[in-house]
Amino acid sequence: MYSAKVMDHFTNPRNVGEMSDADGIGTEGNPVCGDVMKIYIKVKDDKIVDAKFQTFGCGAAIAVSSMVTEMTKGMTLDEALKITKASLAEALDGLPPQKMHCSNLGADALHKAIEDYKNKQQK
Amino acid sequence: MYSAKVMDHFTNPRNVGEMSDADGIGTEGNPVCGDVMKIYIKVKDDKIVDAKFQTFGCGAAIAVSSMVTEMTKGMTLDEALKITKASLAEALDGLPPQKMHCSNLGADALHKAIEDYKNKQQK
Amino acid sequence: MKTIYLDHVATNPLHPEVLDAMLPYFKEHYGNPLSVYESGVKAREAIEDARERTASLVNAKAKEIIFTASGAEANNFALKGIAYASQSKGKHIIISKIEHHSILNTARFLEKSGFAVTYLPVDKNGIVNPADVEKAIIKETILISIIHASPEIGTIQPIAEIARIAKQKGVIFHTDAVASVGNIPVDVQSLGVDMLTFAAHQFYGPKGAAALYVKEGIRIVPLIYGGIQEGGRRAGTENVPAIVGMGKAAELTKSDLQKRIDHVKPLRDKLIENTLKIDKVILTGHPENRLPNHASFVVEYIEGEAMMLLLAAKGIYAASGSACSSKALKASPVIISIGIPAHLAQGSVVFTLGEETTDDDINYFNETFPQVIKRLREISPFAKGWEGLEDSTCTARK
Amino acid sequence: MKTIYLDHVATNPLHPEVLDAMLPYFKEHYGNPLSVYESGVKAREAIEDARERTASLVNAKAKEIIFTASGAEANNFALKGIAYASQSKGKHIIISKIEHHSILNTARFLEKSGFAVTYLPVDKNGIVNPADVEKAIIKETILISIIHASPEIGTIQPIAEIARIAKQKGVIFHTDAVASVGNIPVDVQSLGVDMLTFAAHQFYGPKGAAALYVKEGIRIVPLIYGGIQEGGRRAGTENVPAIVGMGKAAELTKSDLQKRIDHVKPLRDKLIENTLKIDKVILTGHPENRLPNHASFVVEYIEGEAMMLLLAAKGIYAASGSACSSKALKASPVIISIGIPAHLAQGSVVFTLGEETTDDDINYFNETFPQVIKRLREISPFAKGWEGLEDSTCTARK
Ligand SMILES: Cc1ncc(COP(=O)(O)O)c(C=O)c1O
Ligand SMILES: Cc1ncc(COP(=O)(O)O)c(C=O)c1O
Repeated sequence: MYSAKVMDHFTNPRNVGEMSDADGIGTEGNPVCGDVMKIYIKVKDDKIVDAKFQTFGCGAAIAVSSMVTEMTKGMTLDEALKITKASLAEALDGLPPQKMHCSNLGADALHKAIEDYKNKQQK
Repeated sequence: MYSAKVMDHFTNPRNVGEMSDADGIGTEGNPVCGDVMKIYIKVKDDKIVDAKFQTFGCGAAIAVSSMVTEMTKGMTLDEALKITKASLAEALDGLPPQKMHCSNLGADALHKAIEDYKNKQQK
Repeated sequence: MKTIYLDHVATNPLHPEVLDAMLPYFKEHYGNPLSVYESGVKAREAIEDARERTASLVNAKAKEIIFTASGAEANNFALKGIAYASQSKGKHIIISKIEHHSILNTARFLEKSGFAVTYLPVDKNGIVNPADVEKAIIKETILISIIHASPEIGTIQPIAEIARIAKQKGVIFHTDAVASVGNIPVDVQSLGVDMLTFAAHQFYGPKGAAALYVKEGIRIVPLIYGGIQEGGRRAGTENVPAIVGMGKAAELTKSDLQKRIDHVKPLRDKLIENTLKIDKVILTGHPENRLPNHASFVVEYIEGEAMMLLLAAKGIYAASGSACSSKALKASPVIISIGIPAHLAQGSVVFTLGEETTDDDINYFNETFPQVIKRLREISPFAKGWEGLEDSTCTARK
Repeated sequence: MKTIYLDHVATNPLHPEVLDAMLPYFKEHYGNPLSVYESGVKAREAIEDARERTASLVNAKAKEIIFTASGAEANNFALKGIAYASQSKGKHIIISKIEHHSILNTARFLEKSGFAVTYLPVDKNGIVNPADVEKAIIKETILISIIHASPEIGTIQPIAEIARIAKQKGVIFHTDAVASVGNIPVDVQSLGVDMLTFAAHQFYGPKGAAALYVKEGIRIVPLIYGGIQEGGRRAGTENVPAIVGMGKAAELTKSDLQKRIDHVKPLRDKLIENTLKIDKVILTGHPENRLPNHASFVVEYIEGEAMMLLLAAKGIYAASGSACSSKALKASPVIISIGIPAHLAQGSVVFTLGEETTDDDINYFNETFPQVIKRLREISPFAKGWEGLEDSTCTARK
């Protein structure tokens, strides 16, 4: 069902946990639907220097979270904003169709975290 | 499907053929239904001394014809009139239910042959 | 005693490679194909692989194949599924008089549920006239279902022509190809059909696996509701080994079909040629447009079941459409539809050849069958003619 | 890695003796059971023999057993077959809210065809109140169908009591016993049911064979029309090997049932006891009136599919009723029906034991499952509480 890469990121997820000093936090999803992702980012000079996640959800949701935090590290905010459901799925060697839309919230959560960071900057 | 006895009487039917000097002939059935039996009897002193048959029909019909001619030989006419569908089926170690009524015309054909004999006697 | 199986249209032995392909799915990979763990995933993959192979046999796409448990189920599904899906468009269905019971009796059920059904006649060779189809189509017509090849008389219908008419008129067209797939090339694209039924046990696959091809885009209501198996169109835990077997059988059939035809056709021709030398024996069905492994006759003055039994006693297995050989105790409506009188229909007998049929088998058959006919005619009261009895009607069964 | 199969409610491995019983019907006795020659007669006899054994497992008469290809087919057949047979009497049907999809979705189809359906609630243990059944019966009620045991929460219904009410009111009563037959004694006489569905793959028999018990004298309209197989009530060339396998599995189950229960129950109890020691884990279904091999839970703060996958990675195969683990992407209606909120339903997980489950397996499970929960809770943002998010509704899927 899942690619080897999905299974790798699911069983050995990277960047798990809370980040107490996060510069931006984004949460997407809903436990009633079955998936909630919370992404934390640390930003320096418009670059994401660290990222962590906490996820409630299925194997795909956890793998996507792991992958998005991994990919985003070292990216500029503009680059990170270009990450999409499709590019995440591709990076994971594909996701089953039914998981594509409901468990692939990583890009949205990341974009919310970036937004949160930007909002905080404006204050 | 058929008992060994049915198969024996079907593959080696007794008393097959026309009888040119029959004392009574009885025909029962209809080719449109799939079975026609013609029974010939030779009668002496109210006893059936010989019987033959010609049958168009399935395995059961042929076996029943063979059996009825075999059973009837040596019987008095009264005894022969007591032969029934049930006693014929029993003598053959049973018949499948759907064959019981449509291919088991032996008793009727025999009784018709006896009637034919009696009618001829009255003339 | 050696047995000679000439009833390939009833069912077929399993190809040994097919059984080998099935066995792992009884043993190791027993998981439910919906499960996410390994034995389930293996089963799921095997089903999808079988779907590819099965689709390929009839030149369809994998997603156009819905697995069922029998040809009868697929036929019921096709008729009821389109009837219920399209009833707002109209409630008229067209079939022929020589459909298999699984089409005929489903049509009768739909009649009771408020659908109108037209039953098209056939000519003396068993052919449906495409012009009759065209004439029968009305505004309310939602479905036409015509059998591809008849298991009883072997006749192959002009399906492509009928499909073209259906398409022009915007009516969904289904064909029951249970008797043809495996015996002749069947290509849903070149036939131009919207739906097609075929069954694995007709081409050396297992019993318990069949398929309905439903062209992409056609909406069909399930016959069996439940879980999301078969894309929600046919529920029930999948019979994984049988489906795998169907896939393997389809693959073998695709590669071997021409070889199989080249093998059976000359043997079948020899059988027909010899049998027609016998007095008062008639070939039923179309003389040329017929399944290459199929020979069917009516033999006058004797009855079909008796022929089958006597042949079986000599090791030859065959079929008949006589009343006595059907459990329903009615002569085959197909034989009646091609204009054979009821008393002659009793003498129906059908021989269908297969992969393993040999020239020796046919030689033995050609020696034996005339003897069987002779023997039964010796027993028959009609051997010299029908004596006018043939005009009566059968009331005994009523 | 050794695998521990704790998903016996999904399907089961074939008993080796069952496969042995089936093999001859793939090879030598491949004939069509309707044929009069030897290979057909052998197949026919084997089917009738299997019918006896299958009937005997549930204490029915052989002629009361109709073979189908799946539990789902038998359930569709039961509901539609009675609906169409009895619609002149009335058009009202009663089922529960925790039926299998094959009952639930068939009921919905019948609603679209003009039948009215009452969906009875269950209490927090998943039990249908017989008094509710009684209240729901109206003059037009023709059929009540209540599941015997739930595959998702294990709860066993008071079927005998409900059947008594149905009988008093003259309403036909069907029970879906797919999850119970093979796990507890099931006797149609003592239950007093009119119809009962059961499936071979639930008791170490093959996929592709199931049965509907229909009490003598009850009229049912076929789901699959065609030939005269199964007494004209279910057409299609019989899947002989699968039916033979069902008969063998029924025979083995009848003699081994108590032994099987005595084997799985203490192991299951040990599993439940240990799992309930974990914080924020709830047993779903009835604590006592449940299948003896069945343990089901909701685990807070984490999701079921993730648990299944992580368990599978450690060699333990299980099931879940979470939205993500269903291909329909909806949390199990059964879990919702017993009053579990939707966000908790996501943490559903089901373990079902079998013949081959060992004490070592359960020890390994009892070590492993707490680790899996701990690991996933470390990843979860909710591990300290639900933060009020549980009140939202899921719109993302609409
Ligand atoms: C209670 C219940 N009913 C019906 C079914 C459907 O049976 P099948 O999968 O054989 O179609 C199942 C499936 O496991 C079930 O658990
Ligand atoms: C033309 C045709 N249609 C349908 C069927 C029914 O298929 P099955 O026996 O697989 O149900 C048959 C059976 O042989 C057939 O010959």
